[in-house]
Amino acid sequence: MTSVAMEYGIVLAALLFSLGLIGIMLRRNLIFVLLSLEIMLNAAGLAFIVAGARWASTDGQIMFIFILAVAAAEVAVGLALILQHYRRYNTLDADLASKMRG
Amino acid sequence: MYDLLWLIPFFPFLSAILLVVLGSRMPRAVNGAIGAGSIGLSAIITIIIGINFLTSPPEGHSYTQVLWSWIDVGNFTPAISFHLDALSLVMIFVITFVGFLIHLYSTEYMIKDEGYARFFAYMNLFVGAMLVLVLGDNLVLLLLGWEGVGLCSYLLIGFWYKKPENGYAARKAFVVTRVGDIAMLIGIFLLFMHTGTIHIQQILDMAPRIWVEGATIPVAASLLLLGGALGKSAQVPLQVWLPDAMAGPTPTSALIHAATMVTAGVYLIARTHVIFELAPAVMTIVAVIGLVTALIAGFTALTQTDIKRVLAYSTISQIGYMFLALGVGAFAAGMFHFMTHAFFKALLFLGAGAIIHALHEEQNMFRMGGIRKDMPVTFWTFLIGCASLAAIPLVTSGFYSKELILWKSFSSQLGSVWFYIFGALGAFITAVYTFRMVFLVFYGEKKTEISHLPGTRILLTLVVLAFFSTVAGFIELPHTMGDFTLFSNFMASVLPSVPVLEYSLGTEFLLQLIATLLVAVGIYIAYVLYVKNPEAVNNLTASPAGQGVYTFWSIGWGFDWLYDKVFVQPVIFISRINKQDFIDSIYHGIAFATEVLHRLFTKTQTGKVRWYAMVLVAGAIIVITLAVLL
Amino acid sequence: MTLLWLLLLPIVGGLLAWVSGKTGTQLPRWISVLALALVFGLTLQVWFQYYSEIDIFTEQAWLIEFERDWIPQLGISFYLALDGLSLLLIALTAFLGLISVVVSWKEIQYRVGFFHFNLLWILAGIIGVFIALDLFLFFFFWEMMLIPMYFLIIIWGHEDKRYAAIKFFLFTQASGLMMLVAILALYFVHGNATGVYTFNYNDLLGTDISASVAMWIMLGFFIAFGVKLPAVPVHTWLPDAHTQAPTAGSVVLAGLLLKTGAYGLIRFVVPLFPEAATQFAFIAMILGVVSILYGAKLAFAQTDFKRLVAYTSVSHMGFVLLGIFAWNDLALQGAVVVIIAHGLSTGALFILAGGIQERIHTRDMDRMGGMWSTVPRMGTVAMFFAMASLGLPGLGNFVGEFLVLIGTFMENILLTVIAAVGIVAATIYSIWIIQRIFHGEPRETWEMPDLNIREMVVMVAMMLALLWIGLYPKPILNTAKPALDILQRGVEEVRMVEQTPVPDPRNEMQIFMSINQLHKSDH
Amino acid sequence: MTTVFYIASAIALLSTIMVITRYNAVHALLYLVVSFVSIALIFFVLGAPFIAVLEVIIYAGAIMVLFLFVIMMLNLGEVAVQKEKEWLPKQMWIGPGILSGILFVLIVYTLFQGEPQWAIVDMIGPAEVGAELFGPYIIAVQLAGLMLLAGLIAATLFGKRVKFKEKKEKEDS
Repeated sequence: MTSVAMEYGIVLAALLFSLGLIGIMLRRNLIFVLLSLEIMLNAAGLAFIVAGARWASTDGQIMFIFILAVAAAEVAVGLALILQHYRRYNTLDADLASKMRG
Repeated sequence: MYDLLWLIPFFPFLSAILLVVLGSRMPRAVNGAIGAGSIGLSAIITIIIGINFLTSPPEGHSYTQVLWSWIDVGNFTPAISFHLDALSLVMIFVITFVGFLIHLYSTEYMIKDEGYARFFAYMNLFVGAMLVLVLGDNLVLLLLGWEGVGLCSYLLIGFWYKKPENGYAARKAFVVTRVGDIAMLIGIFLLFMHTGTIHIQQILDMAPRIWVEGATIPVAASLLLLGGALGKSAQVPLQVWLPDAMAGPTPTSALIHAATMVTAGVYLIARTHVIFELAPAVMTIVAVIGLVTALIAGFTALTQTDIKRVLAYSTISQIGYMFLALGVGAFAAGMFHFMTHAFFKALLFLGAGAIIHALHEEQNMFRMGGIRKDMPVTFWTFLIGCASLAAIPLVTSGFYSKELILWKSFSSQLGSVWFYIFGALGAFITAVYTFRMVFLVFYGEKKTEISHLPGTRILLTLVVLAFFSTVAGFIELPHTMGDFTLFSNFMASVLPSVPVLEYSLGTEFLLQLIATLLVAVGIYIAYVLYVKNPEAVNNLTASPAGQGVYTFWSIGWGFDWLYDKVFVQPVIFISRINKQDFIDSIYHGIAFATEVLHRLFTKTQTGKVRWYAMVLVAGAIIVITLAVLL
Repeated sequence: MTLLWLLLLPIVGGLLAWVSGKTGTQLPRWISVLALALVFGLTLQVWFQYYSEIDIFTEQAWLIEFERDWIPQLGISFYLALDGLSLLLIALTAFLGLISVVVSWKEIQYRVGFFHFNLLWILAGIIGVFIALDLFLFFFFWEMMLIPMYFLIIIWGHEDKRYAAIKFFLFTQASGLMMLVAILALYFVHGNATGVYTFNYNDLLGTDISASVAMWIMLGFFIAFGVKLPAVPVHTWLPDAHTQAPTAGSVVLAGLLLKTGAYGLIRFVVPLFPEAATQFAFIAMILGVVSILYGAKLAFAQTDFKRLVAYTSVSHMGFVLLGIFAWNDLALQGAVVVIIAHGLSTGALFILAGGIQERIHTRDMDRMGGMWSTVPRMGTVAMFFAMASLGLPGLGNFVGEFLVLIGTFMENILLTVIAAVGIVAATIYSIWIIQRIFHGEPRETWEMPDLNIREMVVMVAMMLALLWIGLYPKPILNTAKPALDILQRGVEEVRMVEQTPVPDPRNEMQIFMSINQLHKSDH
Repeated sequence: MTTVFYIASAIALLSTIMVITRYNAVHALLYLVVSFVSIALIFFVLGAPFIAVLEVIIYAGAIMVLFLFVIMMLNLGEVAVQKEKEWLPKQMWIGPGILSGILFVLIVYTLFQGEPQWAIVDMIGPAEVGAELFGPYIIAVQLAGLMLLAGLIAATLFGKRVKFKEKKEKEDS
């Protein structure tokens, strides 16, 4: 079918991953942190699929399914924690939760 | 009869232990009796054995009694064994006899002192240790006696421990003698290493076969042994402690710092004479040291005001003469002078003690005077002692022994005319300061009242000692007066007779005449300066040069000042600066460093999620770059 | 079996003492006295029983052996064995242990049960160290004696006991770990060299290790024992630990714990690594001399009595180090005698220091002075032990120091001369104690009771022991002789093999020995 | 087909950038949905139709909807957007930007080490994926199930409405 250079796929995944990374380091709002997390997870999934496609093996897709499962569980728990955080501090600022410091 | 030998040192030790343990519980009379009695018993046994030794000498003129084997490791097998021969017989005779008299004297002299039992315990311990030193068959046992004697001198100098300066004098004595002991220790090691045995007799008869004359080992060994002897006998480099040792009670000074301990060095050199003979260079060093000490001590004694310090310096000077005799190879003459010196010096010290007690603890001679009439016995016995010290001819023992030394120093192969000249000069100075002391103490007007006269026991001892310090000289008459050499033939079995160059009788007589003349002039000068016009001395020392010389002499030629600057101050300084042990600060440093690092790292934990994300990414980058680059 | 009893008695005694601590203060004391008396009795019984046989059999090293498998897979066995050297040291342990219990009769009132538990377990650890011959077991006992000592200092210590206890613990623990590494290294080197993985001392004796590796392993052992026997650079824990420990603690610390270091050097360092030890000998002897002089120098700078005595033991242990690495029969015997005599004399000085502190609650010598008149008995006793510590002939220390010096003289003359200067320093600090506390005019008037019966009995016992060693040391020398000969023979073969016959002084010695025989024969 | 791939990837990149830069959470969320759909398209292009569909259903559908619920529950009004502005000053971008830039460069550098790999793409349908999934990876599937269960329990637990006010008084009293 189409001959797409694998590198471009991986490059795309890498780009998305770094964007997600910027998101996490940058945003103080917990929601955005979680969102960036999702982006990174998705980028990883993309890399798997590209590799799977390259070697024509189903492992890539299976890995993606597991990443999906992980992402789902993680989001559920993350959002629940955000709710608790919000109830306690009435704001979504990540820096407030810094009791655990030296 | 000889197997009673071990009893001689045993009695003093036994009574010392008794006094220490039960001393405080028993009345003074009993303590005194035990203290003096034990030495008396030893004296009696010594006399018995002495007579036995003279009449029927044991084979080989020596007797060895082994009590038990002390240590035996490999070929190092010192045993607790006593060796009696002519030399040690003379020594133990003097120690026990003079020791007994001094103990008798101190039973009355120390009667008012609160540490009565303690005093006798230490004195007995001292006599015991001295006897072990003299009778010791091997060098380690000799060292045991040597250090024991040093300890007792420390204990007795610091007897009145209340005053710190006594404590200081005692410490000074112990440390200085200990420095000499270290030299001796190394000497013993050297001898043991090269002869494989520690027994003195074996070393002595092996030495000539192993080493040729002047070989490095005998020279080194004899020099080291000389170091030990100098320390103990207070000769030039290490003589600073003896004058301060006068801080102890007078009987102590009499026994330890006049009669016995200070002559331990003389005994050591006489005992190991074979090694010294193998090193003639060292023999001359001994002679020179003896002479130099005699002169220095003589000059210093001229300027002393305290009666006991005069006697102390005169002791150093007389031992200088003994070293001179040993140095020129006249071992018998040295021992003879030791014997006579023990008598008259003990007499002088005890006399001085009686005087000090009479003038209620006044020791400065310039505040005494005119007690000739009030204390006749003390005066006459003191005079005999001084005569013997100054070596007044024919009538005193000091004359015979000192003449013998001067003659041998002139006539012996190793001797030289210079030895004789300086020796005679020394004799002259001795005469001056001795009679200076007599005139100052007994003549002139009375400055302090007499509190109480000495008791019978003190006078008795003074008289006995006076008798001996005159009679003892007659057993060794020089050629010019009958050539009756009983003492040296007695000693011949142990000490070799010195190779003498042939001189006519006339020269010997001439030299004796010169010496006696010098003594007479000395006495006259002392008379002029201190009796006829006392202010003559002041104008002599008035001029700045005179004053300088006077003070220089009075502080013992500046040795004390020198040692203080060279040794004492640096040691105190070193010990002060590093009180807190700088190595400890290394470990404190480590602890401090960990604390600083800890405080640094806590700053990195800000608790913010984003900060941790950044650190995570930075870490990842570093790892990947490393992976990529390497 | 007796070896096992030697170990079990203090352990069980300790537990009993702790349990009985609930009931009151008297019971634990009597239990520990009983336990230690039994141990002492047992040691003496073993000593008399084997004393006659000791000099006969010199090839078969151990008097009693007790071996059981512990962890066979790793080659670890519960291997206890006793020879002349260990017998002497155990006798010293039992004697000083008994004394430390008697001495702390009045001093310890707070949690007496636990105190005696700790004390007895330290002694058990020390006895274990002296008889364990499986390196793993040795390390086990090495750590076992450390923890209770830490508790002893930190609970019953004096003013800044926390600092001293932790410092003591860190020093010994760190060096102990180094030794563990060394033991394991030796274990593996031996393992892959001979295929047999074992910690047994006798098997490990013969391992041939390359020179550099042997040097490193030897250094691991040396540092551990150097810290315990305070050699100079690593000695700084000693003054603090001694000053802050209670009297019983400092007696055990000075009398016994330092000896485990010396014992380790004799038993493990030199025999296991002969070539490395001979190369290292010169440096170790220099360390010995440095600790003699440095210890003495610091001793007479101190104003605190216990600290002064602590530094004196650094100086005395310098002699032991010197003697061990001179490694000829004179020096080794000397080292053993110094170990025993030092245990007694320093232990006694610590008991005195404790006694004074109990009475006037200070150790500062500047405030003391002229106490001879108030406490004459204590004065004479202190004088006796001060004389012992300066090496007065006729007492134990002199015999040891003389043998060490004469032995070292054979090896290296210069070092011996410098070490001999240490004796003058010893004189200074010993008299310094007497001068500052008992002589001189009293700075503050203390009225305090003199030594009571209990203390006097303890003191007289130690004085008699020192006099006995000083005047008749034959039994001690004969007991230690076969053990030391065997150790020496092991090292000698190796040294003769690899050392080209350079004419060192000892050969000269052989020539003169022959002459010695010569003149002996013709007598 | 390759042009489709490039277009879709461009859209994905753009929308992801928009996600990060938006102040308003809902706008960011919607951009994210767009990004996921474009990525699903890429999957389809790469011959993984099953995964593309899954992506759309679960990622875009389920997870994003969940986010929407939470945002709605927290009813962040305009004030939240205002706050976002102060929380996001311009110079904040530099740090993370540099870091992730370096990371990106590194990954690309490592990629282009070897010679370019041409992807011969052929379709792998759900059948093979299903067979593989329930073949060797059966354990992984069960584990994934367990994990989801754990996630479920955790979410319900954290979600409980705990009155913080009363809890605080209880702790203080």
